[in-house]
Amino acid sequence: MNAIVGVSLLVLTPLLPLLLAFPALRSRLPQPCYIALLPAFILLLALPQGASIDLPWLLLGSGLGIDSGVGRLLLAIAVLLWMVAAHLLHTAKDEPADDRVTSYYLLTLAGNLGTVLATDLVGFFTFSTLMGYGFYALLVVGGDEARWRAARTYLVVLIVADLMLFEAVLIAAAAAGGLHFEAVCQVVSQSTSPGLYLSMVLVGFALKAGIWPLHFWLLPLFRASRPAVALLLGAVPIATALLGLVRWLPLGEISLPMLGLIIMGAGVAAMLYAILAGVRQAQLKMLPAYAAIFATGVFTTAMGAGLGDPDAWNRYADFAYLLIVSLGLGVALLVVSIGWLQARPYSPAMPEKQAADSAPWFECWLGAIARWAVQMGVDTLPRLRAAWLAKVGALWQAARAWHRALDGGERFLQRWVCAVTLFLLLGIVVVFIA
Amino acid sequence: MNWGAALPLFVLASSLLPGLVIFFLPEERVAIRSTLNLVGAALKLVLAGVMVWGIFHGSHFETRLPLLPGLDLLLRADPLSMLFVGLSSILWLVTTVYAIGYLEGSPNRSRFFGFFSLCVTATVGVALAGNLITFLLFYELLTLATYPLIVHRGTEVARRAGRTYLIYTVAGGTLLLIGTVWLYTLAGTLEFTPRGFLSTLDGASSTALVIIFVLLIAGLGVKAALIPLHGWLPQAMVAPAPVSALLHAVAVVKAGAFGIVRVIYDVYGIQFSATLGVTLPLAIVAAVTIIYGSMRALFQDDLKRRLAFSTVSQVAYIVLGITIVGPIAAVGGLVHLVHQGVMKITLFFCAGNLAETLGIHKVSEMNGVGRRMPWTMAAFTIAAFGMIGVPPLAGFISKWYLGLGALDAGQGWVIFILAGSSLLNAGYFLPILYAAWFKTPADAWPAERSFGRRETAWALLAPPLVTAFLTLAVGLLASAPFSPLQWARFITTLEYAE
Amino acid sequence: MPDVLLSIADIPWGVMTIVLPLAGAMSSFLWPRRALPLGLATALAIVICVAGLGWQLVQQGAQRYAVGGWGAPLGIDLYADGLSLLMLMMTAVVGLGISIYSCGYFNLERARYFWPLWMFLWAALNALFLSADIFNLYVTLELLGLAAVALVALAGGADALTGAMRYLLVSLLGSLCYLLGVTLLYHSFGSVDIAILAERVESSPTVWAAMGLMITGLLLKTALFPLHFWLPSAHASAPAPVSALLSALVVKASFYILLRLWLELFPFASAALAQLLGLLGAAAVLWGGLQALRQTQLKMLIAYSTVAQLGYLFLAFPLASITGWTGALYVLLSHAAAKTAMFMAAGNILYFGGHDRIVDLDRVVQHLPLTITAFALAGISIMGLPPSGGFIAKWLLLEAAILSGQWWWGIVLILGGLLSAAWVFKVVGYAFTRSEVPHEARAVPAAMEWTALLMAMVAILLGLFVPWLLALMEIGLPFGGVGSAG
Amino acid sequence: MKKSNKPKPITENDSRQTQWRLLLVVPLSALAVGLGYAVLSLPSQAPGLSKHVAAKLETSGVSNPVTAVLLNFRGYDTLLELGVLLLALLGVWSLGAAPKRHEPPPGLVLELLSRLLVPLLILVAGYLLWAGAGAPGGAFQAGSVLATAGVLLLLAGWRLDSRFSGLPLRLALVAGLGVFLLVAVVLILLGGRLLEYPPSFAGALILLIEAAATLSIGTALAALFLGGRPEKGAHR
Amino acid sequence: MSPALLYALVGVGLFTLGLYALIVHAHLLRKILAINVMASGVFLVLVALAARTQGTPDPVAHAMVITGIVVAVSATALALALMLRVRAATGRAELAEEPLE
Repeated sequence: MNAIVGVSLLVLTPLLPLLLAFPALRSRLPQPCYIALLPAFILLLALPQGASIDLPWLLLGSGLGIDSGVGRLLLAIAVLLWMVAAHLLHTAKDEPADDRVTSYYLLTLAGNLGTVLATDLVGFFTFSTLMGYGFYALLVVGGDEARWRAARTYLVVLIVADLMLFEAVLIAAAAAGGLHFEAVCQVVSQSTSPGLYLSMVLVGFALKAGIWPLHFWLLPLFRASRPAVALLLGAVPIATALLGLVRWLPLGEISLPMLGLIIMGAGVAAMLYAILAGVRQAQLKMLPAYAAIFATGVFTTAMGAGLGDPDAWNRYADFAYLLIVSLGLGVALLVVSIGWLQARPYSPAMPEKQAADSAPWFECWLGAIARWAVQMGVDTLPRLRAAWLAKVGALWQAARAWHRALDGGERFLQRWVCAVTLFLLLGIVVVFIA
Repeated sequence: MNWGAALPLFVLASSLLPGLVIFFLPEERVAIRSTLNLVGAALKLVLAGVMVWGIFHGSHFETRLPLLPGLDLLLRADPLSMLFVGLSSILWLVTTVYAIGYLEGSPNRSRFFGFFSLCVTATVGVALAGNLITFLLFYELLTLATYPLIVHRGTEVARRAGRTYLIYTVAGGTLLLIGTVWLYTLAGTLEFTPRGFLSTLDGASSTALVIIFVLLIAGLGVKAALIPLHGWLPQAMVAPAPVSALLHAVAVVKAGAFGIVRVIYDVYGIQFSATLGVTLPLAIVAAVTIIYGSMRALFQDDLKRRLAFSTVSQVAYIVLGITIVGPIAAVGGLVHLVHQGVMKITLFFCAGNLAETLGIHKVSEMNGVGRRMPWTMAAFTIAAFGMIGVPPLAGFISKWYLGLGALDAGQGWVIFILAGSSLLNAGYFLPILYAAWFKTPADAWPAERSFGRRETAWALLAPPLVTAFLTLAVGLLASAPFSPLQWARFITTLEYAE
Repeated sequence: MPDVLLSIADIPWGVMTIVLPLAGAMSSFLWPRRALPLGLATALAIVICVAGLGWQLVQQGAQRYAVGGWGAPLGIDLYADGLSLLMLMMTAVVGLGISIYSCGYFNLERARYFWPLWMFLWAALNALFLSADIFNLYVTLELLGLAAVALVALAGGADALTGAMRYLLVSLLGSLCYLLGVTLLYHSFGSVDIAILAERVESSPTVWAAMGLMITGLLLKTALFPLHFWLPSAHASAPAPVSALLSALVVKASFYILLRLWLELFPFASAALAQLLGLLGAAAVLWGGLQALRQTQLKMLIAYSTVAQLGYLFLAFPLASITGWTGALYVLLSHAAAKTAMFMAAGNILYFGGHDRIVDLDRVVQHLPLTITAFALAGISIMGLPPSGGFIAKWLLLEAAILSGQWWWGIVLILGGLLSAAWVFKVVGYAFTRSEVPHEARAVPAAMEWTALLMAMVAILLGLFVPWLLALMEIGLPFGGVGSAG
Repeated sequence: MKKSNKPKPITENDSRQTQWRLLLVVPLSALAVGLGYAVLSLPSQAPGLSKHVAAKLETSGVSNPVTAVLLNFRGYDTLLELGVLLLALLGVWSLGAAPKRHEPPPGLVLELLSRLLVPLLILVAGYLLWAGAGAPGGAFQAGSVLATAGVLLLLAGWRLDSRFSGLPLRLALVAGLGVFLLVAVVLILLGGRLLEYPPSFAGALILLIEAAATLSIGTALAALFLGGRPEKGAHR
Repeated sequence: MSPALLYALVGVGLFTLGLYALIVHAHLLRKILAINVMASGVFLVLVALAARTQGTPDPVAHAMVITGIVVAVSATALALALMLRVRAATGRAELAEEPLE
């Protein structure tokens, strides 16, 4: 009995939001955003001991699960945050949430809950992608130019990061038979050259989490997005990315002092940067961003330490989760408080300059690709093909000389004298050849 | 009577006979024509299902008619062929519904549907062909039956496109013919046999075999739109949307790709072709095609042309998957045969809807179309994400296996090809979605037709939704029994069973 | 008189195929008003007789029939084996089609002469395919030539008359050369019976000269490049049914004689000669294809494609294998059906729109779907795409070429196929262009459209019943060797 | 159909052809030499068929070997050849009506001469036909003599009466081939082969066929002389 | 050299001469005559060589010649009639030297 309930709840947790995301399915419901959270809520209350389900037919053999400890904690935080966000969404004076916003909200929600519950790489990857694109939509919808620009940057980051993670998953799967976190972590930690996998995972999630120095997309987003989204921003991509790091990396099993040092260095630098920039930052509204960067810096340091010294990690592993949780909470509080402090309505119109200089080098990079593509793609080959076609297709319209030759030949043949002479010659040839 | 021998013929007849009847139907007998089409399509689907079931339980379906002394007209259903038969019969049903709605009230419909059915017949024939000459026969039939559909509109552009198509395909068919005859004179048989029938030949004629391989692949590559033989495909997009959808996205290009699979697996045998050293060059060609097609797609403003170039790039995945010698990559390639078909047909359906309903042909005209036609664009979005390879959609599964197989076969470079192409796919699909969903619509659409409450005619709306759902389903349920993935696994186990 | 009534088994069907058309010719000449029914009845009867002969051959194998009971060398023998049977069947099928087609095509004035002439021509063809006597072959050749010329002239008009005149002179020249050859052979071996000659003949200057004369004469009549100069004008200017039977049957008759002589009388002919014939054939394929591609008139185009197709026949000579001969024979058969269909289609188009300018075709073709379908199907066979007789022929020839190691003939084959594909689609493409209604239009009788389509179907079906036809062809092993053309 | 009807200036034509003549002589003489060599290399003793003919002559029904070969041994050739003749006439007729030529009314001499000669010629023809059985002669000779009579009449301005220019004329033309064919078929029906005369009847049959053939040949040649289909009712 | 061969050679000569005339003359009447000359040449060869048998000359050859003559006569008649029509239609008794397009 209990198992069935657990399983159904597990499945419903991501599925219900997903279904409700379709306008047709929720048109009758009063508060879809809250209803969508119900299964997760019940899951938290009803199943203290946790539950898990294996779905071999799903994707490449996937599964969902929640353990009594960290998993519940994370889920609880997620639910909390999403509730707040839902509240903000609906009470926002300046931008009332229309139908589409709700849909995107629910999509993102489904993705996020899924990531929390996922027990294998592909599942996690799938849900995080869903979350990513949903969140992108949430960012963009009904926004202005500045927000679009910021969102586009985020999108590029998302794609690149996903690609890297995809490679990582592939490598892992190629090495390990299964795709469950434990199996993968084990295999990676045992493998002689985990470098590629590790770097892919690190860079991918660092991008997603906006860990310094890959934070460039974070600021414009915070600057451009409305409170609710800003709140989610902290919770959804960043926290999930950090969670991903914890889940994907064989922390506590592998010891890489050098890499650990580097990462720790990065973390420290991140913290310093966050403090300095945050202090210099006049805009109250931007504080959460720097707070987030700071927090990620802290986390990175810890993780670096963990990579350097597994035992330490094993000892303090839970703190990592706490850190994630607190990050989510902290950012959330900040955002809320600021939103409350700011009596004046949120002004969507941002100074264009800031938006402009926040335009990252990614766009130039894309542009470079594009130009190169134009060079090789559009110019060379089609021209060749066109020339070839012209040769083949318009052979008979074009080649006058041929026409004259053929005409001449035929007239020559039709002239009786020549014809019969040919005949005669042929006859002689045949006579003497035989 | 012997069902095993009759079923393949029935599968062919289920589209051939309606087609022939339809040719002689007067233009205005819409009802009869539609019923004929649908009944035929449904029948074919059922028969295909029966055969899949039968094969899975180890029964054989084979029809033999003497064609030449020593050469038979051989129709045989093996797992690989059923993969293609299943795909084309499902999509034929969907597309028929779509075409009926799409061509409502346009001239020369009897001609159109007649040739349409012939095309499907030819495609199924290609799928069921049990030896190279039968394959060749249906392959050429496909060329002939497609030409009228390309020039159906009768405009000057259409005729030019048709001419290009013919120049390419007839030339390709000729190469194929030469290769086939040569092969026959060398091997004395043309019958497809698992793991090939050439490996038993003496190695003395290996150069000849390589040349023949090149001939065959060149002949097939034309339809598979491998670089540099892809020129006809973008031009062929002048055809009506159902044609582009079923034929150029699925039947024709797939016939080429399928043929390549056949040649590599059942004529040469994967191991033997690997020892001949022909697979790597082909893989490189495929890789180049993948990248190049995406590159070109980036810069097309015409929606259908953009899709066409993405077809060029996507179909090469199949070839790539085969030519990375290894069972896992093979699964990826084979399953992409189905997945790409489902996704791409959805995209073309949606493009057709936009053109029919709002007169939209260019990407630049699509701003905010998502609000006007949410269902259509939802389907489009799903398919597009699938193409990019976003989990859990169909494309993800294919890419997953391709990548995994590449690693497994120790050809890491493929990973980067995949990554690059995904990036490019995102590059040319996401702007469309962005424009469709988030940009503010233009004040007036180019040429809007009103369909009352619905965003467009149901016959136009249902097919893309169905195929979009399939896109999702084959991805999500990839590991379920009888999913394309499982079937592809089944095939590769046969080919790689040593 | 022992038994007045004959049992079906020993009715001399072969003889009937000669006697009937002669009777038909005379009766339709005597009663011109009833020419049409008489002609049709005869045509049907002939078809039946050919079927009977086929059955007889299948039952009893190749047959020799001594006319007048004397037998060679004194008398004349008729000989029927698989080869001649196939030719007779081809003639019967095409002839029936043309007979039906002509019902709608000719007005009364022309019909009263068309039918007797056509019956004479048919009689000549049957007699030719059955004859085993080279002098008798000469007589049939003349009968054939005169009938053909008269039929061409039937169209009237300067072009037709000039074409006919040129054709007449050519055919007379050709048959005179042939006759001189016959003379030399007769006087050196004292017989004109092919079988007997085959036993006695051995290589000598006289035989060479005879062979040279006969082959050149027949080449001239077969219009092998560069001796095709007379063919396009004659075939293009004749009435459509006549063009059809000229292209489909008449040129094939002289080729048939050539084949027979080559196979039976001149086994010692040097390889160089075979290569020369092959070379000319290749030239014909390419030249005819190119010329066809640049014609502006439909019938002219079709006529040039005939030149090209005749070239294929001669590619078999250098290959000199059973497969090769079978391939050539298959070209011959499928081309007969396809070309008939094409000329019929062209005839319909002319009949309907009053012109056959290719560029203005669209306004006509739109209204004749059956006709253009027939043209397209025939085109498929002509360019050798599957499934069609043309494809089988191409396949066999290609196989023979590769087997004999002379792959270059295969390349010629391929190029020819591409050329014909080019012109076929050049024409068919017009079926799909939108166009306005033609100003002058004449309703085409359904019979004419359907016969065209049926002939095209025959050309296609030829590709699906190969084994049966090959089995027929192997009756009496005309190509020697052990049957199977695999 | 663009076709230039204007005849070329003769001189240019000739000059073009003179070059050809020079070119032609060489191959032509080569051909002549080749053929001559071939003829000369024939065996001096002909392996002809005279012995066979002589052997079978008495069963052929006639005593003149040529006639025997023509109408019996190789009668099939002759049958077809009568067909050729009829065919040629058909062809000429199919070209259109005979061209009207209006020559001056023939002089008295031609008038009388024709009245005198025609019966004589017919008589000669009859004799030749009869003699053909045993001596040189036969249907063709007789037929041509008959034809000369016809031609003479035509020259003298006689035309066939419209009553006879229809079916009767055609019957006369067909008679030769018709009778020949009839005999052949009847022989088959009687259980023999094509043209296999029973020896007892051979002579009579051959004579019958020859008579019909003579009539047809004569009429056909005369009609050919007209150069076209006889137009109706021109009777003097 | 026996008279038979001599006649035969003359026949060959006639044949060649006729061919020459056929080639060089444009006028149709001359071409037709040339054909006739060639024909007579062939018949001469045919009948002359028949005299090489001892005793009666070979009757078969004679029969062939008679047949041939009749055929030639018929053909000539048709050719002449045709020539007249050509002349009436084109205004000259020559064959068009240009291809009929």
